[in-house]
Order: sequence, then C-alpha cells, then structure tokens
Amino acid sequence: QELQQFIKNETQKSNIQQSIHSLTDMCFRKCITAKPSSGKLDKYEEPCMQNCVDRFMDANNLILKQLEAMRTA
Amino acid sequence: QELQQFIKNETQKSNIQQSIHSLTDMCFRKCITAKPSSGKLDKYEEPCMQNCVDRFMDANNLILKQLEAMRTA
Amino acid sequence: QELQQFIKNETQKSNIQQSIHSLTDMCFRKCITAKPSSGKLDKYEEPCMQNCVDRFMDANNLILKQLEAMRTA
Amino acid sequence: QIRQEAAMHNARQLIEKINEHCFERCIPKPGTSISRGEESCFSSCMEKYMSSWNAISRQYVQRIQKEQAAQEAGGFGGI
Amino acid sequence: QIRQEAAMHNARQLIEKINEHCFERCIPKPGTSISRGEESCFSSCMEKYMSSWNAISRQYVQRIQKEQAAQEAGGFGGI
Amino acid sequence: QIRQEAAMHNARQLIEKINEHCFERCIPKPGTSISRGEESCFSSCMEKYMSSWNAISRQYVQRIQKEQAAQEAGGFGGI
Repeated sequence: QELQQFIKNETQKSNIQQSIHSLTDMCFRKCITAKPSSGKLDKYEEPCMQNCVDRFMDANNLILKQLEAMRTA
Repeated sequence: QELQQFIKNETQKSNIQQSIHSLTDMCFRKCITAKPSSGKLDKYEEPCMQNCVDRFMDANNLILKQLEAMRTA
Repeated sequence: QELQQFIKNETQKSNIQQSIHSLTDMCFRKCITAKPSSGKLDKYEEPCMQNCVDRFMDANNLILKQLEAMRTA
Repeated sequence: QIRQEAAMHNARQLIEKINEHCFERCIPKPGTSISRGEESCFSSCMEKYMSSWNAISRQYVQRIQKEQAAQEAGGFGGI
Repeated sequence: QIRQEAAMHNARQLIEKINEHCFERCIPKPGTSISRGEESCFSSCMEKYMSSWNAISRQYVQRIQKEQAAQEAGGFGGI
Repeated sequence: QIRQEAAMHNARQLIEKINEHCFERCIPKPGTSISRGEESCFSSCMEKYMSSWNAISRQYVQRIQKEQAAQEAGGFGGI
C-alpha cells in the first residue's frame, strides 16, 4: 500500500513535470520572439510567461467545464 | 493465452486510437484554416477531413508497397 | 547480470535510434527545402546533412559544458 | 482497470491536443485575462476539434475495415 | 533509484528541448563550424530557456496550489 | 523477441515520419484521389527521407565513436 502511494506520488510529480515541459515549450515560442541576446527574461517576457501559464490553465478549465456540461446534457 | 489475446486486442485498440489522434492533429491543421466560429464542420471541412484520412491511408500504402519492392529487389 | 547487460545495451541502442529519428526529422526540414524530385541527396543536401549532425552535436556539447559550469559555480 | 486507464489516457490526449490547437489559434497573445472573444473562439474551436475527431474516427475505422475485407477476399485492394 | 531515473529523464528532456529551440533559432543554416555569433546566441538562448522553465514552474505550481485550495474550501474557483 | 520488437518499432517510426513529412509537402490539399504528380513527389520524398536517414545514421555513429575515442584517450575532444 505504501508502494502504491509512492507510485501515485511519483506519477503525479512526473505528470506535473511533463506539463511544465510542454508549457515551457509553448510559452517560449509565444513570448520569446526576438533573437536572444541575454539569458534573463526582460520586463515584457517575464509577465508574458506568467500570463501564458495562467491563460493556459483558464483554457484547460474551460475545456473541462464544457466536457462536464456535455456529459450531463 | 486469454490474457495474451486481451493484451493483443488492447494494444491494437490503442494503436488505432493513437493513429486517430495524430490524423486529427494533422487534418485539423490542413482542413480548418479559418478562425473557428462554429462547432460544426462546414460543407468544405467535412469532405476535406474524409479525403485527408483516405489520402493519408493511400500514402501509407504507397510507402508499404515501395518498401516491399525494395526488400524483394 | 547478463540480462542487465542485455537490457543496458538494448536501451542504449534504442536511445541512439531515437536520436537518429529526431535528427533526421530536424535536418530534413533544414536541408531539404525544394520540392523533392529525386530520391538521392544532391551535392548541397549531402554536406548540409553532415553539418547538421555535427553542429547539433557541437551545440549539445555546449549545453553540457555550460550546465557543468553552472553546477560547479 | 487497464481499459479504464486506456480511456483516461485517450481523454487526456484529446484535451491536450485541443488545448494545443485552440490555445494557439484563439489566444495568440495571452493577456491578464481571457476576453469574451477569445472564450467564444476557444469554445467553437474545441467543439470543432471534437467534431473532427469523430469524423476522422468514423472514416478511419471504415477504411481499415474495407482494407481488411479486401485482403480477406484475397485481393490486395484499397490502394 | 526510480527518483534518480525520473530526474535524469527530466534533465534529458530539458536538454532536448533547449537544443530543439535554440538550434532552430541560432543555427538556421549549419555550416562547417559554429561561429562566435552562433555560439553567443545559443548560450543566451539556453539560459533564457532555463529562466523560462523556472518562471513557468513557479507560476504553474502556484496556480495548481491555488486551485486545490479553492476546491478544498468548497468553491469551484480558479476559472 | 525484444530485438524484433525494437526493429518493428524503429520501422514504424520511420514510416510515420515519412508520411508526416511527405504528406505535408506533396499533398497539401488532399483531394478525392492521389494525382500522378502527387504520387511521384511522394515517391521521391520517401526515398530522399530514407537517404537522409542513412546519411545521418552514418554521420551520427561516426561522431559518437570519435567522441568516445577522444574521451578514452583522456582528452575532452569533440567540442
């Protein structure tokens, strides 16, 4: 049972990291449009990254809400 | 043996669903070019989707035929 | 133990093939820009493919070197 | 249980793909909130993606059944 | 050992993604060697990718914690 | 048997990649059948993809062997 909990936790962690990888992939494409000349995120890039994550999660919630509405319809 | 059959069937089903996912991904890109304003496929999009699947399968068969020809050459 | 060695070798082989698949995917996009009219690589495409692999590996080494520098910093 | 996990995996992949395509198309520049226009675009896009998924499933399954039938009939058909 | 493999897998994926994005942007036409300009572009790109990864991790974890808290409080929040 | 499955997996991936690239390039707008022109484009594209796969395999294996030799020789080479 402890093993099951361990596997569950590790799976969850790995799902989270997977999401972070694909979010970074997508948001880097959306927010970093200039040729990179510094390693830091500038004052436009940093909030763009945050909005990118938050709007993506909003969009995800929209999907779940709509799927739920369809199932109960 | 029953288990093996079960695994084989499930694997096949999962391969089919995988193919449907990647076909949808590709054909959506090819056939849905306008900004979506309705949830239904319109009279151009619907046949485009069907042709997309059929031509993709034709192309797949071309590959298999050519690979076969190369192996027996 | 022999089994472990076998698994290790197979895993390594499969990683190499995975890399070859993604390199081919990327370098085909970079080096083959014209509509394909022959099955052979022409005199521009062949060296482009080789450079693509070598520069990719150089870039990979740059990443590893920089990561190493950050860890020891 | 394996079947249930497969169904979950399938649903999760569909959701991921929807978000990938529709976020890309309907929310090109993510702002501080999702606007009405973005939301309605996203909603249509999502439904259209599911309609596409259904259309393609039907067509694909029909096609592989036709090819299997042709193969069993001894021909090579379908090409 | 499972954890270690997960960390390795994670690092390998990050490296792959960096190379994918930064090779694409900084070395559009691979020549017989990497030029100084390409190397400095690649270096910035790599650091920027890691900064992005960190920013997104923070924001994402914060967001799912907020949603979980809202859910546990009985609301539906976060949308 | 594991080896056989690996080879199958490898071939399947190659076929998928070929179809992805060559369908994209040679059949931009799928019609009610594949035209002669599309078929010949597809055929060349497929061969070219396999030539590329071979060229890249050779170059990649050669490169990692060179790097391993350099490493074993005690240097750091390859960069």
